[in-house]
Amino acid sequence: MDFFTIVQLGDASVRMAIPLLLACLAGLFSERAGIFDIGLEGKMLAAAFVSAAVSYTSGSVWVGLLAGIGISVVLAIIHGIASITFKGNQLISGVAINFFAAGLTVVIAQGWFAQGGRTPSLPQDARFNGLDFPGALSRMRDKMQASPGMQFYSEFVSGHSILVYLGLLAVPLSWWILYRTRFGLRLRAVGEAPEAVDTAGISVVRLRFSAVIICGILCGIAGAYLSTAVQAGFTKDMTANRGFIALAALIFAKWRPWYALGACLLFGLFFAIDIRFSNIQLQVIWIMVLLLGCAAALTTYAVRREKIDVIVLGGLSAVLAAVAFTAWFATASAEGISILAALWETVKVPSQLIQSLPYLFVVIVLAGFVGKAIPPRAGGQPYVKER
Amino acid sequence: MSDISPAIELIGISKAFGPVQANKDISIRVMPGTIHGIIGENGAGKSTLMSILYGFYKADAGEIFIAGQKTQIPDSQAAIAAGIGMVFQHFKLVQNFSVLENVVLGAEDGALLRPSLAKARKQLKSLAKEYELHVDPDAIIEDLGVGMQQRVEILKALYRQADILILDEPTGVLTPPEADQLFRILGRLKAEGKTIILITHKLREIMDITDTVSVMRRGEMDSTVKTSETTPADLAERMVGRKVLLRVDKTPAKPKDVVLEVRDLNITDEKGVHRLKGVSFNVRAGEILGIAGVSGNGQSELLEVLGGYEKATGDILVNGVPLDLTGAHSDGQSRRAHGIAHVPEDRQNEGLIMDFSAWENTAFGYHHDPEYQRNALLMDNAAILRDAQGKMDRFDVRPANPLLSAKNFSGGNQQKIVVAREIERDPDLLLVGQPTRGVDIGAIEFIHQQIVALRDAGKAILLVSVELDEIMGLSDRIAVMFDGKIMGERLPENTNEKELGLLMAGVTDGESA
Amino acid sequence: MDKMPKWADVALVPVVSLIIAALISAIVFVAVGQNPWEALKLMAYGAVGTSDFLGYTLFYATNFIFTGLAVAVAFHASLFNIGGEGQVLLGGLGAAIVVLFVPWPHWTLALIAGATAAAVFGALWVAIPAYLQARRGSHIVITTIMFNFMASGVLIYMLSGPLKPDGNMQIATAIFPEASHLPSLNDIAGVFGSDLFGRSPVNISILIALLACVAVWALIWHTRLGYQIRALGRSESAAKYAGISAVNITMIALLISGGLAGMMAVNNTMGINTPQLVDNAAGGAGFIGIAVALMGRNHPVGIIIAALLFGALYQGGAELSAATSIPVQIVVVIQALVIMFTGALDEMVRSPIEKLFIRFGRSRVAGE
Amino acid sequence: DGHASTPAIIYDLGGKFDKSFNESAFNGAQRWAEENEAEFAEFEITSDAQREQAIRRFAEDGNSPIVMAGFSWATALEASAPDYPDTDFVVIDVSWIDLPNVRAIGFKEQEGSYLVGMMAATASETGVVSFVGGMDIPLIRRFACGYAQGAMAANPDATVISNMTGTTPAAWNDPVKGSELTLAQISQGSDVVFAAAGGTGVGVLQTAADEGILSIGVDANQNYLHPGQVLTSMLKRVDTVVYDSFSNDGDLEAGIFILGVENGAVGYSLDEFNAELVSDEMKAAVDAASAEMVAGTLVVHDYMSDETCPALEF
Ligand SMILES: Nc1ncnc2c1ncn2[C@@H]1O[C@H](COP(=O)(O)OP(=O)(O)OP(=O)(O)O)[C@@H](O)[C@H]1O
Ligand SMILES: Nc1ncnc2c1ncn2[C@@H]1O[C@H](COP(=O)(O)OP(=O)(O)OP(=O)(O)O)[C@@H](O)[C@H]1O
Ligand SMILES: [Mg+2]
Ligand SMILES: [Mg+2]
Repeated sequence: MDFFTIVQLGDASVRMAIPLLLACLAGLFSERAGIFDIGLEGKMLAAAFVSAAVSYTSGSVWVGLLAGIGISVVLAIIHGIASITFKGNQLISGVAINFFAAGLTVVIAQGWFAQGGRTPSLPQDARFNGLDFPGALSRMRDKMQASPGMQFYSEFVSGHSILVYLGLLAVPLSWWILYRTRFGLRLRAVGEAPEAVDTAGISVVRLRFSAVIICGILCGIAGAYLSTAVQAGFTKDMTANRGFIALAALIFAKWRPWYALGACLLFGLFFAIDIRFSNIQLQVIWIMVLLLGCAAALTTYAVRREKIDVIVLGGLSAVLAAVAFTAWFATASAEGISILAALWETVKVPSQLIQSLPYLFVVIVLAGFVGKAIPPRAGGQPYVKER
Repeated sequence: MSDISPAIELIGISKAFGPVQANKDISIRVMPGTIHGIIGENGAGKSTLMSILYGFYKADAGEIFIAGQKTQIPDSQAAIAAGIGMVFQHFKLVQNFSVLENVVLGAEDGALLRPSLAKARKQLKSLAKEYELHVDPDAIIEDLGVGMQQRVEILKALYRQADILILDEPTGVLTPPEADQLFRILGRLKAEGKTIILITHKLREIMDITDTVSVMRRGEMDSTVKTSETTPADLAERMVGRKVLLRVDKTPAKPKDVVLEVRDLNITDEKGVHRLKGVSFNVRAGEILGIAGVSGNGQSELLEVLGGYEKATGDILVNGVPLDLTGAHSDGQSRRAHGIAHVPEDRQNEGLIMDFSAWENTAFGYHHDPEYQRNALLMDNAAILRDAQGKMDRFDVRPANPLLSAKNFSGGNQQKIVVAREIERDPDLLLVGQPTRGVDIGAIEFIHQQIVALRDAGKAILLVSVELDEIMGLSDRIAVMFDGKIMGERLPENTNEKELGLLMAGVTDGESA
Repeated sequence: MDKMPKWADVALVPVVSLIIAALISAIVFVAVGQNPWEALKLMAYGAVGTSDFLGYTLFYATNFIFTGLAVAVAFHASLFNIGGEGQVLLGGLGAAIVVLFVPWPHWTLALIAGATAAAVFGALWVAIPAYLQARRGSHIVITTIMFNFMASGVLIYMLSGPLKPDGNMQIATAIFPEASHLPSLNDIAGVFGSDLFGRSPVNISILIALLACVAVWALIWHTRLGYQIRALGRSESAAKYAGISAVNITMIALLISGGLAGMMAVNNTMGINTPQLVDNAAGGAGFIGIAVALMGRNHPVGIIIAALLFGALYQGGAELSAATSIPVQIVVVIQALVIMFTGALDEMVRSPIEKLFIRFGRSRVAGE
Repeated sequence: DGHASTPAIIYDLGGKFDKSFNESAFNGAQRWAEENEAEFAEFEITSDAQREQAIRRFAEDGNSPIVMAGFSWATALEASAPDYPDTDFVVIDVSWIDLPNVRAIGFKEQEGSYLVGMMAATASETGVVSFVGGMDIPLIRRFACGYAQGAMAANPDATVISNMTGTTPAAWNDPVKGSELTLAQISQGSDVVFAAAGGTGVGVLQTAADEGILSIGVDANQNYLHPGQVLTSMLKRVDTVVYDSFSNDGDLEAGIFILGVENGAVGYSLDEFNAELVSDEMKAAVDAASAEMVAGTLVVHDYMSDETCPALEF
């Protein structure tokens, strides 16, 4: 893998990471204030549609961005009304918002543009285009000849849309707000102990609403980024579960801004890999080593624990082992070669597996095998004074 | 004296929680520079009233006057502005914040944090000197003991320049020495002309430090008297509306052979803190062993181990049979199989399922019991219902309607349901935690009688309570726990509150002698 | 006294919520330039207008009964199984495998085997999230969503690889052997010379769905397991005191839930006119199950009613989109509104009603 | 006109406006409607469950002919067509159904792809041309294989890169991935990219335009999308098939028909948008090749005949 490929991989990772990062920070503000929000996905999707639609009709992408943020904030406020004002179940409210956005974007897109639930493609000047830094090469073909430093500068540093740089800027900004301002202190407090905030004479409701509104704004930017910077227009379900992956990244990041950046870049890398190397070849022997290794690890973990662990993890190990051996023997019979020779055969890793990698990793993250994460104490429960 | 206007005057305060009338048309006046006590049964409405004064709850009706001025207190902000500070029964601290951050929270000077924190740090130093309220400003709350946490709460109030300070059952969580220290501080505050309202269940404290005392009963204000003009007995009578029999009448115990034997029990929680440190004791058939101690000294953990939902090391033998303390059989089911019944400390979160109806709750924990099964597959709900009706009648639960869900019964009646369920299993060993917390006197008497009756039926009973007089009244032997250890055993007839109080504070005989 | 009578809780509140949801849907119709009344009539016709339409309504309702029950069982343990979609797909895989590779002599056997396999696969697919929730507290909602994606990955791999008939371009298995085809209700009605259900695929698995309802009802309210599930769902601390193992009950409840979801495959894979497993077999039923369970107050009877309603909505919506320019996604919007109002905004509807009852109750007590 | 009954068209999951296959079918229907001031019924399905339902619905409403775009219709059609003997069905991209009232139409996509492959290789400066497929199915591999053969024919030492967007129907509609794949291919040197990927192609053509390389559209004439930057479009005259079926007066000849260059059913597009991109000699070479195909002297290997490709590794 030559240097330029690596640079490109990094470049693609960043591009894929930004919507995750924005959504992740959105979730961070909301959850730090004690409001769980699995509606990130829906807010992004709605924003993606509205900003594309408005950019197209108004011709100005900035107007589009504002409109996208607007709709996202509206949904955020609905979530707030459900979970703060009416003390409803935050998960259910989030799910509802996701469906609402998924359905309504298509219905309205069809109603307005009659193009099968998508917006028309945006003209060049109704999009966020890459900013070319002074002296940076813009064309892929020029970059390929350029010097490594130049490649890094032109491909990795320069050439992203302004939203990418905004997104990266949002990280230190969020950190500063959370840990260096009065608002941040109160926000963190209300997620841990709303009654303490309340008795300190601060309105829990107002604090939490401002948190979900910030969440809405960030989701709005994330959505607009997808439809007006990455893409030229809205297509149905274009957020493709980024909202949920952002939530996992948030847990992985232990609800901290800088960690969030790291987590999102990691997930971005997964997407980049899926896109760049959709057919990865692997020697059977390595597949065996990997799968059997996991199986062994799981079993050793399980045996020292309770029956349930042995059953579940043992079963899982068995499945993994079974897969490994089927892969092995299948190649052998397919190539019509000896079992041993088959070990050295290279086979294509199913693209479905590679596409599933981010999701798989999310599960591993949530399983806490990569560090235990303690969510804000009051997270997920409404603040109820009187029953 | 009527020319100086009262520091606080509440007129006609009423507050209902859904169906519950917590406060009914309450009026009270508190003079400046005095310590005013409020007493009353659990659930009488004391905390509610004070929470209204502090703006935590909104009153349905009534007026508030601060220093003679009619004052609206829609929220705590307004209360703080009016110079009111409150230390709640359950502290309102952010567990993973530093002391400093907790003090500053809500009283910041500007949008940026740093200056506020610096200022608060200075302030705390001087307050600490002034009132000997020393706390490390950078300590994280969850690492502090309850006593320290209470100091932080007081500091919060003082930092906000409160000159009216409300303390809701401050000594419930304190050892006697800590309590004395607190009262010294209160004395000093009073001397400075601050007004203090003190809610407590302990008549001794009322008599010691208050100037006036108000008695609440069933959400209403019974009376307000000068402390100097009343006696504990008089107050107790006002509190519950009739003569209180201070002692439970019971015949001396006739202990038989050992039923429960606990040897060298140890618990270390996930934080690595030692909750139980080599606890050993035994309980004989036909006797009540009372475990006294300030809450949070390991009694709860002890009950949880015996009840089978906390793991521990050491040995527990019931009728000579060792119990599984760590493995698959260390759960409530197998404990019940060993003839252990358990009235848990927290009925609302453990003993009952509030959303279940009373009849479902009477099978709770015994749902595997053959008598409740119709066949291998199905439960016999009709049988459970019949059984529940019987229990509720025998224990005179009001209303005696098994179809009501548990949350609709009052504290005392909820407790009766639990006690009925556990006692009527006719267990060899009964574990009882805080049997009368949040229960009115009528229910208390009844429940105490049931416990004694079970003892007389030759059963072993382990009683855990933070109420010293309950321990003194019921127990045949008393063990005192402090910091996860048994400090010593006494016989009720030859000990007294003072001695027990010292043990509860960790002062062993040697030192006291 | 309870705050309000039971009937108000189980009937009045959901109905009011539903009405509000309907009103807002009407606004949506207006927004996309449709006369809501016309749309409603079109949908109603599309749902029950002809014997075919009626049949399709029942066919979809069958799906939703299974997924609704799945969500409900988990809800009783206060677990939110949002992974129905994936469990349905895996259930389909299980059914397809046993039906394709075993030559069943008669459809009854195929039905039993297929249903079992579907349930087992569905349950296994939720086993890992369940285990992670029970033992490591990993949030079941997010893990099951992730497993939905992986499920479609697995399915696509199987359908485009091992299970793909040669030269077939569609991502689907071969059509199941004739002997394993389930009789459609129309065939059954045909025996009595009726053509009640037209050529719709509604088939005897609707009876299985109804059986499942009875089974779940018995399980939840008449067995020790159900008792423990509900106890755990209402109060984890109390369950602990009673010696109910949170880990085991969480696992079992979710496995049952996954199994029920998986069994939907019997209807939408084995039951359709050309029985085969296609790539998007679930078609959103897993999610609609959430709305169905919430609306049905997690009670089988309520779930049947809600499932019929959503079946009608789904089928009517399809007809609506065929007759007008409104895309079928309108159904998703309505679904979202139902979830919002019967679920998250329940309190908004409930508390005013409760207040009425309390006031009414007070005055009555005073009267006595 | 004396048309027996209103014709109907049912689109595949990709949706009526996929800027490609379905859209092309729609255009044909549209053209027919305008020329005869007549109505036609149409339906966009959203799940496989609806296929048979849709067919029966139109059949029972007495529509004929009923045109279906996409191979996924095969199963549903085989199941329902026999029930409606006097309804004519036309199914596109299906070359194996043999029923008395079904007209199954396949295309020799390999021929059209061959032609645009030649043009790509000729236009390329780097000698590297690339292909972005939608869903990885034999049909799309047929496109890729023909494209590669054409490129090799024009420039024996040309390199052909081929990527498939995915293995699910979602792959027809993933412009994001389409553009990323294009970027990857450009970085491997490609300067002409051919997208046979439905809606995904939108992203491919967009990125190609942004990056200043040439792109090739598919199915419908997509030259207009980025004037002067789309080299040409591989035409697959789904529209004419629909148009002819609609125009045909109720007595469609049933059977299986494989249409290629000789029927003018596949080819390449030339219009004002790409006029200056297509040099005369390029055009000459391509037309010569077409002529040979018609004459039968040039046979482009069909991937689907044996699931192998002489010019490309999958
Ligand atoms: N937040 C609340 N919601 C509903 N009911 C409440 C609430 N707080 C208190 N209650 C009820 O109001 C009544 C008065 O409660 P309150 O806490 O004021 O009593 P108290 O005198 O403080 O009792 P204790 O001595 O146990 O603290 C009780 O019936 C209690 O159950
Ligand atoms: N935390 C609570 N939430 C809601 N309602 C409560 C709560 N605690 C008590 N109640 C209600 O308040 C009423 C009185 O409760 P409380 O425990 O104060 O009774 P009480 O006055 O102490 O009577 P008893 O002497 O029987 O305990 C009960 O009907 C109960 O339903
Ligand atoms: Mg109180
Ligand atoms: Mg009480």
